Amino acid sequence: MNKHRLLRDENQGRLKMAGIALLVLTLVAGFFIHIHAYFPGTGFFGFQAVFGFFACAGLVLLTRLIGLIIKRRDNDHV
Amino acid sequence: MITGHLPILLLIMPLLAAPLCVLLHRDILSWFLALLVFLGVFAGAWALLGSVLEIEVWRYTIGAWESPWGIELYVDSLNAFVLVIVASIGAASLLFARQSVASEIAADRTYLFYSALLLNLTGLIGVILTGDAFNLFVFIEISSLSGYALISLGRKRLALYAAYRYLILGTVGATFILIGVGLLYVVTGTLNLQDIGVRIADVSADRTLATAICFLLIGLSMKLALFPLHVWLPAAYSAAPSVVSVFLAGTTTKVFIYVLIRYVFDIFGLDTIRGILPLGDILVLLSMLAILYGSWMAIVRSSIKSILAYSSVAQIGYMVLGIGLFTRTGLTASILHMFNHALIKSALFMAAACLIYRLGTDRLEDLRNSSGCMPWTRAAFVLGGFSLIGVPGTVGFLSKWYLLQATIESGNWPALAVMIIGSLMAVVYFWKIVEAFYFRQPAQDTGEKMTEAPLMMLAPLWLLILANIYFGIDTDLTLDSITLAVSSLAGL
Amino acid sequence: MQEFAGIFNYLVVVVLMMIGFYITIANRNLVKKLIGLNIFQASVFILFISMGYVHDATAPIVADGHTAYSSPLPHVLILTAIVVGISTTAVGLALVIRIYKSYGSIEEDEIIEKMEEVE
Amino acid sequence: MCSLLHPALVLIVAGLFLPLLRGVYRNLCMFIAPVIALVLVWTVAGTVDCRMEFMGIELQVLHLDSLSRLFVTVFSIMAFAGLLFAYRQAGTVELSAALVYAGASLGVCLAGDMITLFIFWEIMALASTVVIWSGGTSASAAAGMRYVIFHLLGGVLLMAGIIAWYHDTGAVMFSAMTLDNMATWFIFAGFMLNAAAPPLSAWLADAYPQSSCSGMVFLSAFTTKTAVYVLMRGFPGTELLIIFGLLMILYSIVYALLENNVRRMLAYSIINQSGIMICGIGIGTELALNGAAAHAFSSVIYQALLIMSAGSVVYMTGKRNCTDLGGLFQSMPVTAVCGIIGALAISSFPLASGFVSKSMVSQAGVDNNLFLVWLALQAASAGVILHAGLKFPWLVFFHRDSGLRPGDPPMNMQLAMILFAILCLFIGIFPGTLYVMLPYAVEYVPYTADHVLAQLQLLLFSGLAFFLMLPWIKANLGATHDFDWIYRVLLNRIFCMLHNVASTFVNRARDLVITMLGHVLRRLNGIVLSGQRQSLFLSNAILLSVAFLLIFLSYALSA
Repeated sequence: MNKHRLLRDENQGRLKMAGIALLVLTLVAGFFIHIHAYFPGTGFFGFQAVFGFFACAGLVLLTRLIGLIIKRRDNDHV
Repeated sequence: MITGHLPILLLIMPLLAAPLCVLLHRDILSWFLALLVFLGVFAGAWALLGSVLEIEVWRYTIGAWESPWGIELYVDSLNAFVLVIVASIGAASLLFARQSVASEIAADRTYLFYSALLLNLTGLIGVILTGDAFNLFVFIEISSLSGYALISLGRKRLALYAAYRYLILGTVGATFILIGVGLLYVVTGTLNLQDIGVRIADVSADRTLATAICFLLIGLSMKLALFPLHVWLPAAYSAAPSVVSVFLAGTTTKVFIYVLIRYVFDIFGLDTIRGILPLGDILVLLSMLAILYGSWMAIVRSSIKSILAYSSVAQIGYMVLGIGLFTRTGLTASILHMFNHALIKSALFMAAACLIYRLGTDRLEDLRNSSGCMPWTRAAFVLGGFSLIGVPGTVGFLSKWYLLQATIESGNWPALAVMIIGSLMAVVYFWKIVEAFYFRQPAQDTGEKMTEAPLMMLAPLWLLILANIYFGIDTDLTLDSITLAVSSLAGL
Repeated sequence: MQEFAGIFNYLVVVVLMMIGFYITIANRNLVKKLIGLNIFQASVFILFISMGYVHDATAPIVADGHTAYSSPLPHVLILTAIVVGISTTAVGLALVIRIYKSYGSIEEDEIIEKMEEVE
Repeated sequence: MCSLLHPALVLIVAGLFLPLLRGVYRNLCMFIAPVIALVLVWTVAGTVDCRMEFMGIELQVLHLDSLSRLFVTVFSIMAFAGLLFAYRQAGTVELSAALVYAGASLGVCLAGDMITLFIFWEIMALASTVVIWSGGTSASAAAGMRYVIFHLLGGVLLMAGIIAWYHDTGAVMFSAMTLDNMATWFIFAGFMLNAAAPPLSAWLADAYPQSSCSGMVFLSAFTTKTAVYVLMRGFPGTELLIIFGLLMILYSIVYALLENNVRRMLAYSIINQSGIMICGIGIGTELALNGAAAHAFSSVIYQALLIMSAGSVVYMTGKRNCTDLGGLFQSMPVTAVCGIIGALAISSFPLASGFVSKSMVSQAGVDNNLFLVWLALQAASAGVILHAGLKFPWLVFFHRDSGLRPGDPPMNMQLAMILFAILCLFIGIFPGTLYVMLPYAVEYVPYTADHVLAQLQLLLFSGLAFFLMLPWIKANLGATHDFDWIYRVLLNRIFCMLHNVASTFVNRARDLVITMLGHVLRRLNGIVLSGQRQSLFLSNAILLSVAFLLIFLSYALSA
């Protein structure tokens, strides 16, 4: 059975490149479109990007910690 | 004029019919006679309520001896309302009785069964209507003695032991009441209830009066199955023949709650009582325990009638709670719940009786094996259960509303908390039954499909269920009579 | 001494009441329980009768030489109460017979042992 | 009497009659009811009031204004699409209950007084329980039980509050309240329970995933959103709500991240979205309330879309854990596309409905100078990526190929999903259509170049973080303890312990009483009754002695 187009190795690489290009594009666009700073300290270049990234990373880490306490066996709910 | 003698007629009809039943001797004839009498009492009770709502009080003197020397029947909106409860439940259970009784009691004894049932009704009507303290005791014993006999007719031999226990405790309770009446007579020199009420105001609170009141209250509490004096009730209700459970659950305890209300608010008066003991606090405390204990035991039990019986212990707690608050709203709630609970419990016991009629058992375990059959009975049970847990649109909601209002008004937070917990516990035990009805796979497929209960049983069952809904929406009739009754009682 | 005579009946009532009550609740034999119940009720009858008694009084029939009459009402009531008590005993004994037939015993602990379900 | 047929009754009656109908009549009855409700509320202009009397209290059973019209609209649409999704797979009981459930939620939104509100509130609780029970497994029966107890607890709290309010003020009309007395606190607690605010939140994730694939679609829409509606009417601008809202957002993200079961994860995302609305209500300005209302409208739709998509996957594969799924986009293209549109909407991607509604709430935070609220809402946007926004579509439809090749679900399910996907995009592209329905006039413009760019940066870099940390996220997947542990495990243990202690105590007390009574008698008259200490008739002894005790006590008091 043929692999789906999106799953072939050569296309996987291209998808990754496209994704990275998109990220760069949104960052670069920040040079041309001024993002309004609603609160002091949030107006520097790429604030939203940095905030998004670190908020997520922080949440994952936090979850990791909490998960150590509250996790239980997989089918406890059933 | 026959209407002029309505109160005594109501009393005499079943009293005369009871021996007549024995003479008739044929089961179908005795049933028919009993049914006629019960329907007659039903019609008479409504007529009585109608006339009492207009003239307020009807004092019927027997043998033209003026009270307080003669014995009188005393009817006001309070006991006319209670009489309507008893008569309605009685009529419904008699309509229902024929097939259920035929399946549970030997054919050569059914006429005795109906005779005893008629005597029981006589006793209850007597308790409700009489205006004489000693007659009250006699009527209590008439209804109790026939009650013991009725309970002992249950299918299992447990019924015999339950009836015996009930007899011992019931007699002790009745004797307590007798002691109380005797001591009251010592203090006031009269046995006419209204007269006692008048004279008691002149009596300074002395020991004899206090003792009289205590004996009376404890005797009544035992009769109305207030926790912790309830021990006779669960076994008696769950072991009795199905029809007896239907009838007793809707009537007996309500009648004794009526007597309690009559004594506390009308005869003793709150001032006298307050001078003697903190009755309100005691009643509230006991009823809170009753709610918690009854609900808890209902959760633990595993057959429908037993669950319903313990639920009755809890529901009696709600009624007494309303009384114990000593407020207008509380008393309204209590009387309203008497009416509503009679409708609810009798309907539920009827549904249980239908199941027993077809399946021969009411154990939850066995019900699971027969899920899917008897849809009308089960639907009726679910609707009745909704009423029990107080879903809007049913009478149970009104009870819950007024009881909550009464507790909030009097700022009794522990009682409020207990009511909230109790209503959740009701959901749990009700759900246990529903789960057995609908949500369990049969352990083994017996192959045979159970048919629905016969129409003669389903019709009265659904009649009561519809009454549950009707009186939950149209509140005029019940609330009007109750408001009148409450405002006629002294001390509030 | 006069004082004591006045309350002697009531003392008897209390003692009888407690004895009857104790037998009713503590005895395991169903018939003896009924006997206890009867003693208990008898004590109440005595209570009523004593209440109606007035020292040096006579029955309430107007006659010369008597100024004090005792109330007949309690005595009349007790007649009714005795009837009620007898009925209760009769029903109770009938139940005991039925219990003996189906359980084969009138000892409470044996009955409970044989009970199918305690619910 | 009333000039308008009550829309709630239309749905409830249709639901009750449904089991009696067959074939085409059944379908007609089912689909026409929500349409009638929709027509009813849009053919009358302005506000409508209907009054009637119950228990001697004057009730306003119908009060239609712009806010209630908005909620009635979205609930009717929801009922229609949900039925479309469900009608061939679900049993009659479930469909019937769903119609009653939808009808009751309309009733809540149209209630002008609190008694009417409460009545519909209870019907909603019962009908939704039946929907959960229709899951048909023993797990759903048990979960339904816990659910109904929780909701009836909320109901009793609400009822107590209403009664206290009636007692204090003599009125039952439903209007804005402040949290300054017991009555309003009780009402507030009742509302918050339905809004799934912690610590009263565990019922949601516990019960919803146990319903059937179609049942959860209905469940996701009505209960929490009616709670949002009543909070909006009853407690606008209550600052406590901001704290609750933020708590809900954070709590649900953490739990959704830990969750492996697809439907449980989406259940937590319901709490997450409700948190945003509750924040908006807490801020309480016109813009914030508009935002909360708009967000409720759009979130009902995308939430249902996501759950339909996940339900289709579970329905077709029979698997419900993320780790068992993957690569399904190849054989379920429609489901995948619809799921992705839903995910875009929930993460408020520009051009999808979430963007135009959620940003109103953020903007309200900015206008009120609430820096932390704004920051938390931004973080919430980013956090959504971690569950519904990216984790759900990525792990289910892409990622590692699970080898499963189920087809798309039956046509009616696809149609329902497509309908909602189109609605999500339509609202996102033409926000004006939503804005005209809002209770207050809208001046807010969502599509400015800098806002779009800011949102894109935020979301795309959150996505980057997601992909970089994917191994860590997957390591966390599993079942977790929630507040339900308290009542499922702890309370159970406590009850067992109490039961044991109490029964031992009662037995001891009985023995003691019997012995004591014996002693008393011996002293009284010297009669020795031996060997009768342990009667089996003990229960009577204790109560009779209580009786005597009371008598002696009263004697002492009166002396």
